Amino acid sequence: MDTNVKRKKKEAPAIDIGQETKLELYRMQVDLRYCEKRAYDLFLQNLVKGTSHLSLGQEAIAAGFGVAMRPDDWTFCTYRGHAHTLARGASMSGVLGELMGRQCGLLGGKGGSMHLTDVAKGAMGSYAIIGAHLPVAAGAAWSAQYRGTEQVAVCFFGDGTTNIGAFHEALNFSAVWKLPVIFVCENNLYMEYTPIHTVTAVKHPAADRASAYGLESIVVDGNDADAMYLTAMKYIERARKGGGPALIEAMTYRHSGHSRADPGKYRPEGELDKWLERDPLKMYRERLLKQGIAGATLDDIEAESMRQVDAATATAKASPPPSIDDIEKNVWADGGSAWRN
Amino acid sequence: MDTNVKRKKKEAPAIDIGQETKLELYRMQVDLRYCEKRAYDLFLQNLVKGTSHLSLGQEAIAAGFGVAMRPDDWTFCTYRGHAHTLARGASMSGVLGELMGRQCGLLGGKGGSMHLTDVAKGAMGSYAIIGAHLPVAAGAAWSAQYRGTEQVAVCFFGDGTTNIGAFHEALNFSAVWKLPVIFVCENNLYMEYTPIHTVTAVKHPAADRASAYGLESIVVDGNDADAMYLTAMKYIERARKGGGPALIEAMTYRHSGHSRADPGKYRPEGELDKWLERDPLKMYRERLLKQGIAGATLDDIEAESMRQVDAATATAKASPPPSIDDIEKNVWADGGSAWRN
Amino acid sequence: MAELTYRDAVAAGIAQEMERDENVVFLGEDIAAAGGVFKATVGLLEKFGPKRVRDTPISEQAILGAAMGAAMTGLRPIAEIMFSDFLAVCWDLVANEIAKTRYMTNGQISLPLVIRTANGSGSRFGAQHSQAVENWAMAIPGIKVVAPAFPADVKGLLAAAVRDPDPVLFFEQKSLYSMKGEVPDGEYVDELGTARVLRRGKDCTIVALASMVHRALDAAAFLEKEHGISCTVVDVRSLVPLDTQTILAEVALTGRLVTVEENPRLCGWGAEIASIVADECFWNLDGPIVRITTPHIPLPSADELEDHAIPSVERIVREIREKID
Amino acid sequence: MAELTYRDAVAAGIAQEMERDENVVFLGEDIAAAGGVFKATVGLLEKFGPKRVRDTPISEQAILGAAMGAAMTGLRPIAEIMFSDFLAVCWDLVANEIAKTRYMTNGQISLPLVIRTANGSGSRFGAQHSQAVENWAMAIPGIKVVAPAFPADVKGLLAAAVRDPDPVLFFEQKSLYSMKGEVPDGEYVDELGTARVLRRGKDCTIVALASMVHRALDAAAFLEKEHGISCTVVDVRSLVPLDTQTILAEVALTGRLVTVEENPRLCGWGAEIASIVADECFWNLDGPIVRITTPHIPLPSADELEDHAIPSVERIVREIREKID
Ligand SMILES: Cc1ncc(C[n+]2csc(CCOP(=O)(O)OP(=O)(O)O)c2C)c(N)n1
Ligand SMILES: Cc1ncc(C[n+]2csc(CCOP(=O)(O)OP(=O)(O)O)c2C)c(N)n1
Ligand SMILES: [Mg+2]
Ligand SMILES: [Mg+2]
Repeated sequence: MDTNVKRKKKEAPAIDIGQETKLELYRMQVDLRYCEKRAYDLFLQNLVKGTSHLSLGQEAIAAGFGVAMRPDDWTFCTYRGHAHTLARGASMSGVLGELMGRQCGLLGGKGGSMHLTDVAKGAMGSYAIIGAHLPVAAGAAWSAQYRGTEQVAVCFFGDGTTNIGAFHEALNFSAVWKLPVIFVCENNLYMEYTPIHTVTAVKHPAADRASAYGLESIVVDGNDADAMYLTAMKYIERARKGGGPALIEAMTYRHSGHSRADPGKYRPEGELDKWLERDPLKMYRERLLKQGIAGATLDDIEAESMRQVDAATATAKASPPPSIDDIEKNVWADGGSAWRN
Repeated sequence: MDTNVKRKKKEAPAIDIGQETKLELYRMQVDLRYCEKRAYDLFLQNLVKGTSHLSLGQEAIAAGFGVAMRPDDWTFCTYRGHAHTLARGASMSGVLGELMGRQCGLLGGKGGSMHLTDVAKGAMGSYAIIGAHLPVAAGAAWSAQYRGTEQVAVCFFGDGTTNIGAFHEALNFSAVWKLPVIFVCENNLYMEYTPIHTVTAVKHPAADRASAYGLESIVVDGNDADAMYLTAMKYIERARKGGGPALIEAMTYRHSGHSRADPGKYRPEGELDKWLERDPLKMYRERLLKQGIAGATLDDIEAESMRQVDAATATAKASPPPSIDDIEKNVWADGGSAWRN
Repeated sequence: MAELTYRDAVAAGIAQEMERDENVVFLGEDIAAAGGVFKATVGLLEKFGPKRVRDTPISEQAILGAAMGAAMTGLRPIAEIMFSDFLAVCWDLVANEIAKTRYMTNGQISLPLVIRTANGSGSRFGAQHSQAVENWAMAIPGIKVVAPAFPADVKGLLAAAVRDPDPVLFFEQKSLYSMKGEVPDGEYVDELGTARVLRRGKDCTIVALASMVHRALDAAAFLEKEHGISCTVVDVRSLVPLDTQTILAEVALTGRLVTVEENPRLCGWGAEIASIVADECFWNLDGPIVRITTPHIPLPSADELEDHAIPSVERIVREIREKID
Repeated sequence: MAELTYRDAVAAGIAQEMERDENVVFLGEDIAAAGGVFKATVGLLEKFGPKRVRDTPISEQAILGAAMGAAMTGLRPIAEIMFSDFLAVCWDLVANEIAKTRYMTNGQISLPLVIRTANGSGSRFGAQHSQAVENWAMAIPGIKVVAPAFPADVKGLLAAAVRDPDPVLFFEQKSLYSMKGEVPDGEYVDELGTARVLRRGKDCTIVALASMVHRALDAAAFLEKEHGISCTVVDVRSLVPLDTQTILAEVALTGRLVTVEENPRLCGWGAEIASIVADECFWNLDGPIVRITTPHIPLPSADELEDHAIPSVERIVREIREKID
């Protein structure tokens, strides 16, 4: 991990978050990891069609927020959104089924891996055009503010997204209206194949721009689930109480390529290895053991997670492809797609 | 003028810019003022059709840059661009003629007041969609950089423009590519009718965002022609030598409404009066007199300017409206508009 | 019935819906304190307060994104994009997000929102402030498209748009803002997707939209009086949903179709209607389908040029005389 | 003649022009070091260096703005917009700036630039990465629009686009990138605005573009062999300028027109061609004009759904049998 960022990195405060929360954070990271690995396996078996964008290595961010959020809060994320959607409680079979284009998929096979959504769980969509969902998240936050519900919108996006116009508009808009929205930049050092530092005028693409919106500059270790959880709690609760938006930059790394087609050859030798040492799961497991949690407890969590992933895989595999009749459904609220009489 | 900005305002360094330049700055401000006033008169006579956006009160910015720029440098400006176009040497009859929709207009009546352009003079266009011309100016600067011509692109826009996406993209892009482009925000405190501070998360919409692009924060008194000229010289020459872009915020005020339809009633009582005291022309005239320049010299400049405006008005009035045959011309480089055979 | 301008009918329609449903909110540039640059929303801030009627920064993507996010979480926002030309700076939100989200999420997300925008020519504002871009919108699956020609339709269709559970792009015609007409008092809600037959003739069916409806009516009156050519005039009102049945029926009666479009020629809405008629009504056609459009050029600003570019009553008369007689 | 993929023909066309003219520069996201996400620009960075082949931030407005500013000051930029769906985020630059500037400035500003973009379906990428939006472009006056179906045309038309003094939007079909075909060696430049007749028949004229050309050819072969229906197939190649003469002549010969479009139905390019034929070729028509298009829906991602949405060989065969026979 880039050592220069320590300057700004908020160290996880020495608050004891309690064993229950810790186990919850571990469980969630394991779920996200195992399910994502399964997605990769299914892709190798040619069962995942289209594209898919894994977030292996980035689980601590999704988990930290997933545990911190209230059930009625809202998540907005990108094509790299499997983990964020699962972290809100969407079913694994719904996610894997969608990747495989099956009826049991969250979107019935219509949306595909880049658009995972589970409104009932507060997962308000995955957006595949860079930047577009930032203003949308602001809009949801506006609605919470308007109705006084104390709901918060959390919006995840990548480092590369900080250079597109919609980022700027959404940040200013949210700051001026003091909206309860948390913008979380997952800085994994790369756009698709291009290192972010080669195309960005500042070192920290998000944090170094916070002041342009009157916001605090926040860099956090995105591979540390405790740090992510505490950061999430702090700014979500502040937003809930009317304190306005936050922009958080979480430093992390993706273990695999940008998308299924990408072997990630553009990365300098040794970089991945360095980051594998900082694998969020590995680090968190070690920490919990050091804190005296029994290995067997963690083993159980892992085994249970694997069982769930297996069951979800079976469900998804057994699910039929969408029916051709579905094609014309749900363009409009009346359930159909008629544009003429 | 907002006194809090003094904190950052670069005071005009005590460099003697020489009498010739001073008279040139005065002459140019007078030309811009008189021609703009004439535009207003012609509008009252119902001779200017469509819309028009006067920059009465903002002349020191256009003049400062106009005098500082090399003839082969490029100007990009907005619908509020009469002054900037004239400041590059475009003919008054060309400008007034265009406002009146006459053949002698810079664009033969095709573009109208919001699109004044005089490529031969380096006035590379006036753009009427907020933000769009910032990346275009960056592109011209890229071309200068690529060909090693040491030309500089100067791009003018308003305070309101800093909240649109294209602003952000252009600034980052220019900074990363170290392009010879100067972005000049004319902060006249208002968008159309809405005060900029009500819709912007920071106090200085441009300067407070410079650091987001690794740039210096620069606020300058936009009603002081000397300050504008010196600032322009400094950053243009730096850009010319490969020092990259600058973002300059010039504090100013428009004496009239946003456009011809606007009486400006949304402005608090007394605000205009306060700014009329800081009228750039008035201030500059007084300064020159104090510095020992003869009143008669200034009177001559004014009289000559008025003669030119009168002559240009006569030319424009005498010019016929565009011929209907012109409608189909110049969509394509072959001079025509055929989209089919 | 009161006589209202097209402009005042906008404010009346919005006010009616805001009074009815407190989830209706309204945002845009200069729409609140200033009452809109076309003065079409004067009085709404005073009536409904700054919580419901909000001025925004110049951030069209944020405006539409905010409307979208609010709509999917229970509000019914009305967003103004000042000039329809500016839809280009937020086209992603319209075409890729708002229009597609219900379908992509298989119906999980509803977006009951309205985007109002001032469309079209006639003000000598030049190529970036005068476009008729209703055809851009019609080309996008998943968004409804409405363009009223009369003050009463403004109020009634705007109310219908606000109540509609789907996103609606509502084109107000700049050149009609000061037009006056009878508008029903009290609650008034029209129906989307319905065309209106404004006069019936036997020689040819003219299909028109927004400002072109008035020119078509004038042309039809002139043709009848001076040349004995009698025309049906259909006001399309809604491009999506499209009232194809009314159009096909009226073309079948006269055997001829003329469309009058303000959008530039290529891929205009008239082409779509022409293609439907040339397929489904072919055997009823007595002669070529004629499209009268603005030429396929950016719009010039000088009076003479702009007037010449947009289909005029004279041009409609001339083309119909040449091609239909 | 070498056999090249459609993908390699892109790089070959760009390389040919960059070698010829040092004012040709190339920019876009991931196009240089990575050779493009579709690997269509592999080798260009190595051959022409980082000054001429430049990776950009994810800033589509900046990319097109930069291309525009460079073009008006003497360069001939080629800009890549990775997926044509993303044109929506920079549509203002395309529709309001690049397309209109020559006209607005009465010819003062020339914009010799090319925007390349990957268009269309077939990759199961879903509604925001699979659109065929050539009709969006055709609707904008002031920009030329090209969409090749064969590797040779990719090289020849791309070269022509780079040399053209006007802005050109160049649609590369994603689903064709791996298709192979003969491509002339050495300098090869084709002509914009020319359609190509790929086979002649007597019963009906099929007009198609890009990927749909191949399906039209397969359908025509099948119809001839299995059903004795003989079709002309015209590859439009260029929507603007449009080779109307070739289309009208071919329709006149068969008396029937069928268009096959990948874009969603409303206001597709097929509607424009249908309207031209229904006007200028009406008396030669022996029956209704038929448009075969993707339905007017956002594109679904699952294999079965996507395949069913896009016009297939089977659907073309079926519709022609039903409607032309
Ligand atoms: C407007 C737009 N431009 C380009 C793309 C193509 N694209 C998809 S992902 C991506 C890289 C995004 O990088 P980042 O924001 O860092 O997110 P990460 O993939 O690293 O999570 C790009 C360029 C897109 N989807 N939308
Ligand atoms: C994208 C876009 N949105 C809105 C407008 C309408 N508009 C024209 S000028 C203006 C205000 C601009 O304010 P500012 O940037 O401060 O410039 P000023 O007019 O004060 O010089 C607005 C909102 C526009 N032309 N383009
Ligand atoms: Mg990244
Ligand atoms: Mg201003």
